[in-house]
Amino acid sequence: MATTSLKLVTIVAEPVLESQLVKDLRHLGATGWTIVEGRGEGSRGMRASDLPGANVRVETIVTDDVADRIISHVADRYFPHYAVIAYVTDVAVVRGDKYARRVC
Amino acid sequence: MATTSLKLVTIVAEPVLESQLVKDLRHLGATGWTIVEGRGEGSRGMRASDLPGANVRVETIVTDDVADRIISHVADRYFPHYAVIAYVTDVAVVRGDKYARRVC
Amino acid sequence: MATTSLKLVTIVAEPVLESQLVKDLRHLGATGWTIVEGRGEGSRGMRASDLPGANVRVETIVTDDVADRIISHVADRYFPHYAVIAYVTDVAVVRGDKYARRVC
Amino acid sequence: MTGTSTADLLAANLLSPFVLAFTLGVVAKRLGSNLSLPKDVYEGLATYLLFAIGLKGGARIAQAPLDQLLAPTGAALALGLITPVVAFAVLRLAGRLSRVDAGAIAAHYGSVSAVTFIAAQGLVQQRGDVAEPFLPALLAIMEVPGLVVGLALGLAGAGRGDRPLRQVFHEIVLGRTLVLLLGGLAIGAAVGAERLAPVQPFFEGLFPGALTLFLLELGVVAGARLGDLRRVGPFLLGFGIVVPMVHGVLGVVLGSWAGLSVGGATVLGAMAASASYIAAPPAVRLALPDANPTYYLTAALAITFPFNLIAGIPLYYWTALWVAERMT
Amino acid sequence: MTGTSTADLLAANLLSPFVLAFTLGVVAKRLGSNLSLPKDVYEGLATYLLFAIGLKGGARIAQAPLDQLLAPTGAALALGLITPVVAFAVLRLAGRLSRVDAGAIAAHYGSVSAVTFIAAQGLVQQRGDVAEPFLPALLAIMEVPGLVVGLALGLAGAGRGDRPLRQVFHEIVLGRTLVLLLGGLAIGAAVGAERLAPVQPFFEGLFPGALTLFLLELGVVAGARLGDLRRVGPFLLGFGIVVPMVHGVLGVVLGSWAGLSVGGATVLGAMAASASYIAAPPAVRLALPDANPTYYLTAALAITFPFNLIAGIPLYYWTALWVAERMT
Amino acid sequence: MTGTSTADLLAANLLSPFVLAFTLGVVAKRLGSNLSLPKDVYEGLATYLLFAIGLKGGARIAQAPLDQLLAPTGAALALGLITPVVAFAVLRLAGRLSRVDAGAIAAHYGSVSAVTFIAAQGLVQQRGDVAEPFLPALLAIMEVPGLVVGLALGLAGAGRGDRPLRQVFHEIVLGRTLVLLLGGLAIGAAVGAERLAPVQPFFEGLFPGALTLFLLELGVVAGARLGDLRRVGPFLLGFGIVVPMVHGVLGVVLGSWAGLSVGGATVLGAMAASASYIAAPPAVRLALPDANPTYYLTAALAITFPFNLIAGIPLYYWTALWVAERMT
Ligand SMILES: Nc1ncnc2c1ncn2[C@@H]1O[C@H](COP(=O)(O)O)[C@@H](O)[C@H]1O
Ligand SMILES: Nc1ncnc2c1ncn2[C@@H]1O[C@H](COP(=O)(O)O)[C@@H](O)[C@H]1O
Ligand SMILES: Nc1ncnc2c1ncn2[C@@H]1O[C@H](COP(=O)(O)O)[C@@H](O)[C@H]1O
Ligand code: NA
Ligand code: NA
Ligand code: NA
Repeated sequence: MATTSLKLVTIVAEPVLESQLVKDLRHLGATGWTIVEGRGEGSRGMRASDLPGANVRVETIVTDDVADRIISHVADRYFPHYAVIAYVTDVAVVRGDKYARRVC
Repeated sequence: MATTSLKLVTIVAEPVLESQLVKDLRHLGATGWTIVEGRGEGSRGMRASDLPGANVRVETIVTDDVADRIISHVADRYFPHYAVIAYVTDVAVVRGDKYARRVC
Repeated sequence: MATTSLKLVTIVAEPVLESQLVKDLRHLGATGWTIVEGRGEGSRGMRASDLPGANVRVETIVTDDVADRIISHVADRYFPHYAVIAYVTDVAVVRGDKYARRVC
Repeated sequence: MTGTSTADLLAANLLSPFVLAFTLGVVAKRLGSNLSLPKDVYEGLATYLLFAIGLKGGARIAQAPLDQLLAPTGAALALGLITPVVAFAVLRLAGRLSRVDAGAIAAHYGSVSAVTFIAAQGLVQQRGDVAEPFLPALLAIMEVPGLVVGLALGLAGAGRGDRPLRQVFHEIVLGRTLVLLLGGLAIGAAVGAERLAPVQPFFEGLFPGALTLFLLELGVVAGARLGDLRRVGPFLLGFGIVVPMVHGVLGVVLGSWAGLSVGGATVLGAMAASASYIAAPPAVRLALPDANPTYYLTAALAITFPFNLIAGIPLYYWTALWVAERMT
Repeated sequence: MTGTSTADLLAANLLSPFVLAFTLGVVAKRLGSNLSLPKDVYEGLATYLLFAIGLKGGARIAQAPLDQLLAPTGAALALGLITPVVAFAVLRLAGRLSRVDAGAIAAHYGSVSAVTFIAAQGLVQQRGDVAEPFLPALLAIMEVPGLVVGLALGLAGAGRGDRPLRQVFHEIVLGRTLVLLLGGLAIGAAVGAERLAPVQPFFEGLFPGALTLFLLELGVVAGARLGDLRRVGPFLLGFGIVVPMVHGVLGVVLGSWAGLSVGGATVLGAMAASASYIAAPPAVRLALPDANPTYYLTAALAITFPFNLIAGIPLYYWTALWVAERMT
Repeated sequence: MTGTSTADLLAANLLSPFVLAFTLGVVAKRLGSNLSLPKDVYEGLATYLLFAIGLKGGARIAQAPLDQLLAPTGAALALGLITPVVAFAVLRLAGRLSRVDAGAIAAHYGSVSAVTFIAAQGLVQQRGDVAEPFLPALLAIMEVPGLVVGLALGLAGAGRGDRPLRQVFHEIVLGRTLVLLLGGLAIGAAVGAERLAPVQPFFEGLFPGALTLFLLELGVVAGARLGDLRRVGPFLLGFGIVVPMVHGVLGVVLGSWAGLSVGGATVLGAMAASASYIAAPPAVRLALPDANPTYYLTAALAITFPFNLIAGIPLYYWTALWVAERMT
């Protein structure tokens, strides 16, 4: 089956950031995202939640340049202040055009 | 440690499809799957759920040809009618024989 | 944006193992992890839970050698007795130094 | 019944904690509040309400002579067969909707909203009336054909075989709603009112309050759909009010004619008038995936449910009183 | 007690909302229904039930002279030590199971099912009797050795050291079940019945109804295990019925001999007869991972629990009456 | 009031199910128990408690002459403006904390802990007193400026503009706490005590028990923070006890002076003394991300909340009695 190579950007963040992050993703060119709730620990300890360690795991499949824009934005805007990580994986999708807002 | 290269197929779908999808996976040769519940948005907006946007995220580690069969099937059977995405990642697993129903 | 190549190790395991697994991860050199709850089926059927099939999905981003240590450990210590799988994916992260306990 | 005008009834109904809690949920959502009951609590409340309604009916069912059951059963069955056809015809002929969209909506209006049923029981009780104890069984009898006929109309000619229909049939009959209602009914009847007494502080005493909390959350869910009102257009808005009134009055008349009390006829009318938004949507999604969910969810949840809760149920009650007067 | 035959007791017990709700859950599951309480609600109900039982005992504990505590404590401890050994011997000698499997099952039958305990309290109360208020403390005293002895038998010779045993000991003593029962007991005793009054509509009034809902879900869980009955074979089926009867009668006799009332001896018997399926499984899974979970889960949840709920508890009650008559 | 010494009050308060359930949660957590209410149940209980408090006030509000509202409203507003400034000054001058940390903590002590408010209502009721029905509205009036002023102090000079402040303002006003309290108040007032009667077994009868269960879990959460006490140091420990006393006494005095009853002044004092740990933390996290959450969470939840629950509320009550005596 013919597939397209795209980037899967995963962001794990404090729950208070969810709505802002989703707005940012849409604005930076993502056409969709999937969120699951989880918990975790990292290099920064405590977070502002009754449920210590609760976080949201946001995934978005995007084109290479959108992926780059997203991780730059997350690194600039959130890393210095919030408990957030972001990483990128290569994925193969069917019907790749679904994931690009414009021609790329 | 010796590892085997396999495919991780991830399907994000409306909750009503879960039981059918799992049946399909088993039928197409997957030996296991992991499901987490999440929410999301994509190019198709509204779905049939009191909880708008709720979906299930199904992962299955399979051999290359099974991966191909799964994404073809999902693309044919579900993409035209339902809110579903599917993508494939390369993974390295220990004890790779666990993930193949027969020799491949 | 400059990124570092690291390994994402994912472990899907029975819930009773969670606290022990997290201890092991820390001990083997992981600097963080993210856990989500899910359910699944695999080659071993039944597990000890009122909720048959419930499991935890633990993700940790680590350096190559830590990844190797983790999957060796999981393969030795848990595979023979428990319902557990583990797999490794390549990921690109921003600020890679965050994921290494010491220089590597 | 002197003095019980529709206006009085409406006013009394509007100031009930049920209607106001629903309204609070809608308003909070529309203003952008994050107010929401956790999913598990909402599901737990739904389970509780359905089971409690069943138990309550069961405990009183011994008092209902069995020969009184036949005619109401026929009425419920007839309503389950007629209401989706009426809805489908209106949607196709007046609304010019596609076959799948019309079938999907018809399936919702053929099946029964358990919460509307419960709210109708509440109003009837508040007026000092009682509905026959076997009404939860009638819900089941109306629900199954109502949903299946709607789906069949939507599927006709689609060439997808009857596989979805059979699967859907299975899912409705064994779905949570019917299992809890009928299971509760059977347990209540087997145990009897006296031995049920120790569990009644839970199942009876808490019922109105738990319903209030449930409606608060249902208001939030409906509020989220209100934004789609513009997208569905004026036809569906009218449909979601007029068709329930027709179905409701038909239900009241058939129920009264079948010998139901004023309370029972009111509740039967409310059942006919209601559109399911818990049981129907997943069944419709599976069987008619190409129907637009915005249409049926918005119509059922954001138009018809509030209409019935606020104005419909009092209207059916008033109709039942009116019919009862004419018949004696 | 004239006229209280086992048959009467059984019939009365069968028609209780508790047994019927459990049955509804089993039947729904077996028919393929998706009926199920959400996980969080199920866990919340379990917390509520355990804490309520503790509070209730605590509020009445002042009325229990402390010197009456010694003999029952000894009886509970003895039962905690004997029952896993009996179970293990039967499994090894008559059933020819492997050491780990026998140990895993013995740990379940040594420990106590809190829900069986609660159901026994319910039946006793229904018969107009009362159990001594300190029984929740006896549950703790029986649970810990019961589970640990079973695990030790399974581990012996496995060469895995005593690390798992110590960890498991820690987990049982600090597990939710004991903390809620003992914590509730302590709070109830400290606060006293009078100052507890405002919280009693919640903790006492709702108790039977909440237990009914909990048993509905437990029925669903047990129903899911019923399919494994064939896999575990006739030996375990017999084991799951006969051994509880032996343990139960032993518990009643020891309890009566230790001075417990008819109600108290019944509950002690039910505790000894019961097999844990909430606290034991994770402990066993950790310490004896190579034991087959199908065996112990099916035996405890799909065989012994329903047996005790339906027939065992009435039997222990009848035995306690019989013993009490002989002793006076 | 003869004989109602602070010591008596303290002792009575200590032996309440509320305080002891909280203590059980703390102790269980510190010992390493896994005891914990499921998240959805905890959230569901919070929703229930807030809505119930609102309804209860609303049902009695008709009895409160409106002209009695003005002065207490002014008092609440003043407290909302003064308390964060006092806290901020102490933190900066005596504690030498950074501006953002001081602002973050001040925002917590400016806003109101709904559970402390509820617990104060409970104690007042237990003493046979009643607080004015409109107090939930005063909570809203104090909460908004209290939180906003604290944040503004922390942000001043940070050059981040007022975007966060506006967003936070929106989130507080439409947050669950205020919507449920004010919504409940409005519904209670509209429906009136009589028509509210059917829902009262749920919203009033269960209230104390539900609060007990909620406090058990809150104890678990606070217990998890206790380990951080060492990290925050003696200054914050003292701050978390002394500043609430100052705010509490100020609240009582202002409230009495504004014409509130002894019960009402106690509750107003408890509100002023309390530090929010549900509504404030996310707002502060968003607006002042560089403040250390360990400081504000530990101070609010592990120091000030237990202090108020155990000693503060009885103290404010005693102060209110004392002031009332001097004033007449
Ligand atoms: N090495 C890691 N692997 C996986 N998840 C991580 C890792 N480090 C941090 N996280 C996740 O990111 C969240 C924030 O991390 P941090 O900013 O390091 O405190 C944590 O709560 C974890 O869920
Ligand atoms: N680009 C994307 N990245 C990640 N998840 C997506 C993306 N697009 C869609 N999804 C997920 O797939 C579901 C269905 O998408 P759609 O069919 O586009 O409405 C959504 O609810 C999301 O959970
Ligand atoms: N092929 C697979 N793909 C994805 N997840 C799997 C697979 N096999 C097993 N799992 C997960 O790992 C858990 C344990 O598997 P097993 O040890 O094979 O019983 C299952 O419950 C699944 O959640
Ligand atoms: Na209908
Ligand atoms: Na036992
Ligand atoms: Na305050």
